[in-house]
Amino acid sequence: MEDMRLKGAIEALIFASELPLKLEKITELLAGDFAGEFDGHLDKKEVKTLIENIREEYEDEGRGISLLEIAGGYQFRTKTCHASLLQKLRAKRPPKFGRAAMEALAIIAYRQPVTRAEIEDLRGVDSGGVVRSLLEKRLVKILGKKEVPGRPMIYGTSRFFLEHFGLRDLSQLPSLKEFVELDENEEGMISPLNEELPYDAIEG
Amino acid sequence: MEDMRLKGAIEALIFASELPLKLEKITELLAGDFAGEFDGHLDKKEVKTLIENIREEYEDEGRGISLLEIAGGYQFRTKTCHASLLQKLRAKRPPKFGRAAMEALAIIAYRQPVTRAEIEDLRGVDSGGVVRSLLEKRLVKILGKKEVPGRPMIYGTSRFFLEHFGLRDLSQLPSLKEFVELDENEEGMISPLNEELPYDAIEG
Amino acid sequence: MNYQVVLDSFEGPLDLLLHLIKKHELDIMDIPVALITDQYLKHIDIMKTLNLDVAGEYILMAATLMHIKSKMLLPPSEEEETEEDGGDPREELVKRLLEYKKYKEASEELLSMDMLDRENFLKGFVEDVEIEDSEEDASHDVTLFDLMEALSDLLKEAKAFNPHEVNREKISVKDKIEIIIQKLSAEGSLTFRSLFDKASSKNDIIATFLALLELMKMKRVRAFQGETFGVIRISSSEKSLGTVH
Repeated sequence: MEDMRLKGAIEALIFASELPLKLEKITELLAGDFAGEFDGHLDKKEVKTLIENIREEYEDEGRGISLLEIAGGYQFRTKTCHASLLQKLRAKRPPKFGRAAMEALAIIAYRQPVTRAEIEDLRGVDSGGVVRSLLEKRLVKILGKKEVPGRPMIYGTSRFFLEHFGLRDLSQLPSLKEFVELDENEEGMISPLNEELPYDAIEG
Repeated sequence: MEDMRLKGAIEALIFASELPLKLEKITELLAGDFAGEFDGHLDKKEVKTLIENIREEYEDEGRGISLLEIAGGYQFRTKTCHASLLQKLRAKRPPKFGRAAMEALAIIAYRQPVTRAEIEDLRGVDSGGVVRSLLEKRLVKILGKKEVPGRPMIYGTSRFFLEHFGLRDLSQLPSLKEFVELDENEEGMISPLNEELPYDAIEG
Repeated sequence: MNYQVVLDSFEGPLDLLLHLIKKHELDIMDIPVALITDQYLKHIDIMKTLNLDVAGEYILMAATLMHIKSKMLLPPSEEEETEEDGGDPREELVKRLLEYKKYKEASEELLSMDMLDRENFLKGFVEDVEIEDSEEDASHDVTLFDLMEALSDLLKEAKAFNPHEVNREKISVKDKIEIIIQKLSAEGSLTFRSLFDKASSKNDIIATFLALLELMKMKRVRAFQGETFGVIRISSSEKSLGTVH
């Protein structure tokens, strides 16, 4: 069965990759390796279908791993239901975020590209320290400088941010809850952000 | 199904473990996590049966990974048949040792504990350089000093040696001739481990 | 020399206002400015008493609140012409608070998402076995505001107090740091109150409090509470590493 070998190859590739593996990369690697068999014509759609098959198989209750779409690629991760067990296995403790850092991170995530001054306006407090610590944790990166007097840095979230929070892309961020004055108990939803961010273009 | 959840938990543990995970350790972790359900009486045999189930499932042709018994524990590794594909994925190829180093490694593996003088006697050439490089690659470790005049170092293979060559224990070593040839078609196994990292620190 | 504690990553004035609104169960759309200004200034006073580095932002907000309060006292007819359609003087502040609240809540939501190495784990690879001096559990760390309120309760119970007579040179914060460490190493974790000896003077209370802040800043101790506005407990960061909830 050709499909079976292909499927196995896809699983092995995603498993062995250190970073989430993109569909294009998987297709390219497979087309090279199975060259004789496809005349170099391996369709991305075909590969995608096989990936979906694999993903479904891992959904089974008896499986402890799932195949996720993270930062535009595919990656195996353990299922959330086994978190406490795995925390016992791992010596390292999960990274901890202070509240101030998380506030700044949320503002950067939803309002990017954003300057430090804009973050400070929103938080009402100096945010140089927390922005620096987010940069150190690689959750945030400098996108460039704003073409205004003083040329301040502009910040955005990194690819690692997506990986850390298990997001396929920024559109998967939870919606911001907008306070609506008229309906007392109802909170309006606002689309998280303009999804046209040149995310990958910026990604170095 | 309790068994299903347990099976998933086992899969997640082996997947996430940094080193091959021993049956005892798996049982201990599970007994702790599923405490309420087993009254702390989780049988090693039961766990072993589930591991065997998982192993069989991965044998399927459509799977690219297999569950192996390595260095006395369990670990997932990509199947040998996908080796050439995976090497293309990896920017860093697995270390090539060269014939001299493989000879020295074979001598150490089969004759351990062994001194450098004994290696040099057998090979007929100075072997200080290759032994040092094997130590640096953590395939070989110092076992101690020999109680003879000059107190020379004695060497043996490391746990990482077993992992790198996918051996459960030293009794699985192939014949000497086969072993030296392993390096030539070393595509064999792609270890899921990042081989740059300090093993021995963890090995204790 | 005065003992100066700078807490750089603590919340700002907007957070303090939200804290007060929540605590007093106020309607954010109809804030009683007199009450909130009063409460806000009390907090600033405590911070000053503690010789905390009260950031300029806090002072600016205090001025803003007092400005709004004074405007609220004016009859609407005497409102200046420049104020378009005699709008609610609180409007600007409420807008800022709502905007800030939106992101604060978003940050809480982010924190509750599945995170790598917390809920989901990657294929194992060897990493440095180092235990970070941090942890996350069901309880949450208290804010500076919570601590200040607890302090203010303690001070109320102690004898009459004049901040200008506080002589910090006499009671060494360094000594208090030693005492707290000793208590914690004997007990593991303590309630906030049990850090303070009964019938201690106000100077003493303040010195202990400053010592606690200093230890928190050095990340040697952690203050947390099981629920919002619950009992504050202090534990040693070094000791609590093993526990996972």
